[in-house]
Amino acid sequence: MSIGILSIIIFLPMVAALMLTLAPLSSRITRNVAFGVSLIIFALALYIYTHFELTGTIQFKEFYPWIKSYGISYSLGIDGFSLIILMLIATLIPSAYLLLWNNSRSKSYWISMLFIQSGISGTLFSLDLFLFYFFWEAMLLPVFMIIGLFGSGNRVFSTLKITIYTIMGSLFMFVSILYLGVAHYYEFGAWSFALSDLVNITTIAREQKILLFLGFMLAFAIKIPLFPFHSWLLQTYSNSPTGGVFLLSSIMAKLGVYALVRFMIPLFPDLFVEFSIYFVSLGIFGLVYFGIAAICQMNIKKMFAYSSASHLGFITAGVFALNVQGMMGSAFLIVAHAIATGGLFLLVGVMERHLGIRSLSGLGGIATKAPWFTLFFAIMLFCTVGIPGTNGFVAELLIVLGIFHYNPYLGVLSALTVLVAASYMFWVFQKAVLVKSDNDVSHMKDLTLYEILGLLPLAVLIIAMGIYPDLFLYKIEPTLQHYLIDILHVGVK
Amino acid sequence: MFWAHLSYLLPLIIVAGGAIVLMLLTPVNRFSMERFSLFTFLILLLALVADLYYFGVLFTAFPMQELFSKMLIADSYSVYFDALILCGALVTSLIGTHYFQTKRHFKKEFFSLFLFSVFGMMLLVHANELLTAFIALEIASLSLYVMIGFQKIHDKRVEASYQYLVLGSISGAFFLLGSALIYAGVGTTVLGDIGKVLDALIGKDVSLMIIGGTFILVTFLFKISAFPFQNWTIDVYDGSPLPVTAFMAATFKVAIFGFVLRLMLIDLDPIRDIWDTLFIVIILATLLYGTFLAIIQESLKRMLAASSIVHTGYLLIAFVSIGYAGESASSSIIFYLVAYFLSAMGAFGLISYIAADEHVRVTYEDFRGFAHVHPYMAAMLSVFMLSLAGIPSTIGFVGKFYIFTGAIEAGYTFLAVCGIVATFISIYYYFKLIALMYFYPACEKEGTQIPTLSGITPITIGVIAIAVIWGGIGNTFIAYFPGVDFLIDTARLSYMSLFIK
Amino acid sequence: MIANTLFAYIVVAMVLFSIGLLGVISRKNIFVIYMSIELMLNAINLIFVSLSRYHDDMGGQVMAMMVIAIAAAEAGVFLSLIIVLYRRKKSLDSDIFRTLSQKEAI
Amino acid sequence: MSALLAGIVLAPLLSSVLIGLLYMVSITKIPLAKTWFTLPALFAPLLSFVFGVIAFIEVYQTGTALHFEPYLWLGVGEYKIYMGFLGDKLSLFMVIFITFVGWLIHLYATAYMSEDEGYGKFFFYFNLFLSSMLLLVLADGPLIMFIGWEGVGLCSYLLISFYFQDNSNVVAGNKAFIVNRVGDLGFLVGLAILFFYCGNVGFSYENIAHQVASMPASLLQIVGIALFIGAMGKSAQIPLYVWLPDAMAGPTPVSALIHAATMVTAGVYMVARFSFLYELIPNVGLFIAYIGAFSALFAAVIATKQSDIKKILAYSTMSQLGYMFIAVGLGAYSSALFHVFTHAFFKALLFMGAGAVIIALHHEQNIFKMGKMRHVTPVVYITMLMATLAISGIPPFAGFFSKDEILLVAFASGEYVIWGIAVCSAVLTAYYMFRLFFVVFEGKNALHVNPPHDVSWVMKAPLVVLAFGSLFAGFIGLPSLLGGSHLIGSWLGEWGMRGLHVSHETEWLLLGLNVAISLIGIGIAYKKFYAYDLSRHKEAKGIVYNKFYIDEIYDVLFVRSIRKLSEFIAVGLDVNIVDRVIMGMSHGFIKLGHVVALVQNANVRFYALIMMLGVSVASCYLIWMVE
Repeated sequence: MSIGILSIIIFLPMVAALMLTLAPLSSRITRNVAFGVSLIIFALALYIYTHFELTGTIQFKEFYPWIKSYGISYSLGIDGFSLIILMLIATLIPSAYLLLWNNSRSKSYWISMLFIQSGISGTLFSLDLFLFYFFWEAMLLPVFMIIGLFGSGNRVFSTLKITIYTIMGSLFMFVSILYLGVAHYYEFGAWSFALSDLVNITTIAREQKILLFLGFMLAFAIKIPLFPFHSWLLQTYSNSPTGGVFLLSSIMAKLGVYALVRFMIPLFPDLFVEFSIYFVSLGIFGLVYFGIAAICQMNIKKMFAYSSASHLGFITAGVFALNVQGMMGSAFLIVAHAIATGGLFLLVGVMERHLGIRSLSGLGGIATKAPWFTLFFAIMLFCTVGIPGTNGFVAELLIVLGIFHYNPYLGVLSALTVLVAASYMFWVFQKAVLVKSDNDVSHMKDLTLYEILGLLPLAVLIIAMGIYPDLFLYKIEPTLQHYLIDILHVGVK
Repeated sequence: MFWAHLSYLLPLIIVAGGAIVLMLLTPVNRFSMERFSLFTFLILLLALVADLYYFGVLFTAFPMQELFSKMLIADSYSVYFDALILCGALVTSLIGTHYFQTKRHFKKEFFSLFLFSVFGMMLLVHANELLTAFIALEIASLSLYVMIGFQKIHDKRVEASYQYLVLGSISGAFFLLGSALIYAGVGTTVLGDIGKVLDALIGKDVSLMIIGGTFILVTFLFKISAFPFQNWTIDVYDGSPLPVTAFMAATFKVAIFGFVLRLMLIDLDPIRDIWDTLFIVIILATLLYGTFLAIIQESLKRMLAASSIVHTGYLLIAFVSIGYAGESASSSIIFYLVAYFLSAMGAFGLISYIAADEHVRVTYEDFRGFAHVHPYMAAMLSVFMLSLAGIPSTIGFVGKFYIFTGAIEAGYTFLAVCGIVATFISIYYYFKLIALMYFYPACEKEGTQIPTLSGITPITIGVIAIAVIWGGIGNTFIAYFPGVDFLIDTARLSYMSLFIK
Repeated sequence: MIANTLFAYIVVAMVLFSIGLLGVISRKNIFVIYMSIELMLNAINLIFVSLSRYHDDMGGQVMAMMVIAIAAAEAGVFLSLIIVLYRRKKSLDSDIFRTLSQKEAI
Repeated sequence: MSALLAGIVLAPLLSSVLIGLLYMVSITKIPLAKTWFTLPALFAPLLSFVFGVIAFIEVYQTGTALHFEPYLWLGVGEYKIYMGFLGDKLSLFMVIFITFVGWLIHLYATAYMSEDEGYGKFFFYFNLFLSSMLLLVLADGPLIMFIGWEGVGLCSYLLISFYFQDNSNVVAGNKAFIVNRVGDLGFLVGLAILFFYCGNVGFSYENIAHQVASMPASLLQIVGIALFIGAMGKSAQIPLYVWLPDAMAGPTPVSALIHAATMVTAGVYMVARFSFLYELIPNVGLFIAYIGAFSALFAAVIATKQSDIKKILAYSTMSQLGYMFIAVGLGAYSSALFHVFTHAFFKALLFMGAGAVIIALHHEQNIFKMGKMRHVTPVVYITMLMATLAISGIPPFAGFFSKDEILLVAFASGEYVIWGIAVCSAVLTAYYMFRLFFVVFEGKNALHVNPPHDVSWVMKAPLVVLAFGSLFAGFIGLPSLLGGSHLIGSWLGEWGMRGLHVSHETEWLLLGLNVAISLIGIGIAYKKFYAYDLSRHKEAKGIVYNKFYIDEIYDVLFVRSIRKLSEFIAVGLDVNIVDRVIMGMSHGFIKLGHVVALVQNANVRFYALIMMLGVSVASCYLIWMVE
């Protein structure tokens, strides 16, 4: 049978990884192969992007039956929202490879990266909830490995912690999925776990529905993470290796938001509308809470961990704002923040490699030694803070407008975003990069050509998306409108 | 006619005959231990082949009625379970070979006992009458008692055997008492007839039946080590030789379920719902107790024993949901038995392979940095752990999926949630092993004792590992190759055969 | 008339059974434990026999025979095991065989 | 034709990008000669200036504003925001003097920065700033304006912390940026409210102008205040002024261009831009005027005691901005812009003069360590004198006319309190400016660390030009009273002067009064500081010298408290509660497991007991059920 392009995107890294595991190759070759794979996937993604039609529908569908007796199928497809994230992954991961070029001597590092990539793509494309859950959890294993094998500090503890924590959430989602499947069976007399079928269920009582909603929400809230499910965040981010933290922060966290939109809106439109107020508030609370918590962090990775948590709270708030501005803003901020945070973590990784320290107290005066480093650091930082001319600004603006549309008072609060990030980001820039201190940073080297090549596309994207956002937005607008129709037929208060 | 009937019982006959032959051959010195294990293997293989003749065919019959007068039954159900038991036995004998060769104090009789217990289990599945079942149970158990205590130079072995013997006989006595009461109630102990009479009795006083059924369930719960009859499990599993542990944990459970499902579905069906509340309590207690014990264990063997209690809890979840979602629940039980059987077999087998030296207590700590010395073994062990934990892409996940789906279908969402909670706690003690194996540098004492991969045992374990993975992701992409679908369909088939009148 | 006697028989059997069970629990000596188990089995035999009289079919009798046979087999295993146990610890106190307890395991 | 507007913005932008690239190349690979940077840096503003003039003439002839919309910037649902440029009288008026003064300051900077190794970087930022400022001015619609608005903030951050090795500079930069952000917060809120009342028909000024009439007045007031908060931040008004004095950490041309001539006036420009909105809410206007008045006085008072030359100038800037806000608040936009115009000249001149002095004295900024400069740098002396006269409001210098007009407006619109405050600060202005002037140029027996030298002509030339500017700029807006035609007012059309109902007599009276009070101020300064003996100078003390301790108060109030809060959250809540709950649960579970494990005592009889209990409980339950 014919293998669709999406399947290729999913399984190419996996197959490559398996082969590399068995083949007795050196780490260098493994890395180069992995890089090549990521480039191929970038090409495929570009193909999809160009051939993607501007309709709200799901495209590039693939469907094979899997476990017939329970109507479980291997069905893939993408819509505008997943397209954006696909492009994100396809662009970010090659850059990441370039940045990590000399990071690890070990094969399994690159192999885990490959596995993670395919897991992510699988989660992104699956239209069948069973399949989605399948990838959602399978994705966790390589993360578990990469943190445990290459992490620093108390890595085993933190990797166990994130694994158990995340699985706890996803298991509750699992029950909810099963419940939906059974409900479908009772209503229509046939088993199915396909999203398109499950949305038709009408027989679930409200109380159960709320429980199911929360079941899903728990999984996503832990992944994102929302307050108060974030306590895995700090140790994990500060102990995991650069590649791992890069993937965690800039892609996996976003998958939580993605799944939120992708599955919650079609499945529970009414509850989505009903509870939106709580989650918008929670998101904004997270924005402020994590933002303030970030200020006093001395460990640069922990600070960025908090900062990304704070942004993700903001993104969530935008998603729940129930209007096109908010959603589009969230989609845009997903991209912007993924690029910026990813870039920042990669840069911190470079710094760590040269200096071996990531505590602010041990840094300072890097700028004079590494101007390119400083340049890129500054661009990423401005994007995070949301300076106009970067895509971060556009995104935050849209979300603020969206939340204003949703509820003016929350809107005013959400406008705090212009302050939150600035309050600590500039400080860390001053402390770590600019100001000369008596710490010895003589080992700091400027970025190599590879690293510059890796960061250049990201920087260009940041600026381009900031100057001409519409060029990037129009692809997803139909999809988001489509989701909104889902909501609006329930009626926004 | 006679031969046709004979062919139904062929597997039984082969195993029993083989057992007797082996027993007779023990004095002959020309045959070494290796020979004996080979014979055992061949006999089991033969039986399996004979069994597969009827595999996947929907039928039911009472072979040699004039001889056994409906005391034995042969239907797709029993054939299916025979297949499982025989596979279990085969795998046990395969992973056992290395163990029995390295360990001394194993005499040749061991193998004949082994075959006898296999025979007992198969008989249990074929039994269509309570006392026959009891006899079968005792045949299986008695030989197991001896197998456990076989190396009588070790305190652990002997005491385990003693413990199991005492408690096992008590539970056996309960079984007898139960069947006696049922006999008192309906005047017969033949399964089909009990059901008929019971249907007739509906509305009248059936308390005798209920009490009788309860006592039989006591035995059932004891053998599958459910609360409050679970205490022996950890000690006995810990005390017995690893292959025997694997055999008990995986295969014996299959047999017991084979009989009790039959009893429950055919005969005690009208009064089953009496026990539901009881079972819910038992399930919660079992899950909780198993989790508590599993999470604190140092020794892997005990951890696996404790976790087997937890898995019993999962199985019971499906067992209660039979009442409302009969087909999917019972087929989910069967599938989960397969899943657990594969994973546990693999895990125990691999550990028994690693624990070459009798005196090394196989603990978590012993596996520190194991992966850097023996990557392949570590990988396999991780696969089994993942499967036991029910992580996607392993058969354990699919098994859990069936169980919980069945539970929710039967309206026991609450139980499903409890099962989920137990599952994610179990992640801790399964992943701890993986973490220890991979995330720590190898300590020097590894690698010296552990044999390198060679011989039949590692191959078997490798095959099991692949089967575990295949069971998780396997599907009908590849035509004519049994995948998840195939397993669950045959399970359904065997379930249906129970109701052929 | 017969029913009452049957009732009496069953009561006796039950009493014996309970005595057996309590014996297992309360007595330390392994022999006594074994004997209590035998007592339980025989109590059940009593039930079977009386029932067969009551239902008047021979099945009950046969079952009793079977049980006796099985009890004999069990006796074989049990006695040999008792010998082994005695060899190991030179004692028949059931409480001293505690190697497998959780405390020992850790 | 209208594409010129884009050109005006693009020219500096492109040149800055070019310079930036060249700079990165020069520091990594081959070091380049200064001219590589100088040429584009000087060419770009000139080009913008030329474009601006052309557009100006165009508009002057046709009388209709230029519109240019290259592309759809952001289209969400029915809300469409175009990247639009608007070249009307107001914006082009701004463009011209920004580009002109900007170009002069660039020229000056080429000399000022010539020894600096960050030469290229400086012009990279400088051009970037110019383009954002021009975008701010030319933008058609508040959103696009906001881009420029924040862009200038960013550039000022970059330029303040230009010498980033030194902590204090970076801190000053952060302070400037974050305080500006506080303003932006307000601006954003106002913007968002506007957006949802008038966004759906397009978001250019004229759309909004059409829509605002239909908005409820209360909301309008909120919007007005919110926007003005933004202005406070940018234009350093009470209470968001604290960044401006510290911003002097940057190189002097920066202070001249950004913190005197252009950026800080953005607030005034914005309010003028939104005149159609503020026309509707006069009470908010009054509020603005009061804020302006108080800022003017406050800054003037502080300035009297400062000893750092640039800080004095900074405070004087703040106080002049206060004047401008008085004017806009009272609806006299043309007067405000007139003052912006004149102020741009003389303040830039002052700063550049100060810069020249500083250079001449090898980066000495304390006025009491200067003195005698008259003989060292005569050109600077003359030009500075003119500028000082201008700012003190002595006819016929530029400052006189604009300031007089503002005072007149304040008086005429009956706000005598404001008028009084303004007059007082006028006195103070004259006083502290001449204090500075006398001390620096006439101060006796100065003890220079190392002998001062004259500065190059590249630096002096702009001074001279600006000096002429500050001499004649005033005549553009010559009031009708003095036979002038009040060009600016008439040019600015709708921003023009409303009729003032004051008789010529009062006007003459006020005019005389202004001159008088300025002379008084100068007199006091002369008395105290002419030929001031620097050797006997002792550092001032007291609350005024310490700027009323505002910085310290802010520090305690915001910075420290937020750090405390942050520590509380990060440690108190996150670690000790959120995490501890979860970890505690798991640990407790394991402990409990150890307790449960005691059941596993391997005693057969005990197990049997448990079994029996289980069976009996089960049986009892069943019997109870069957009953």
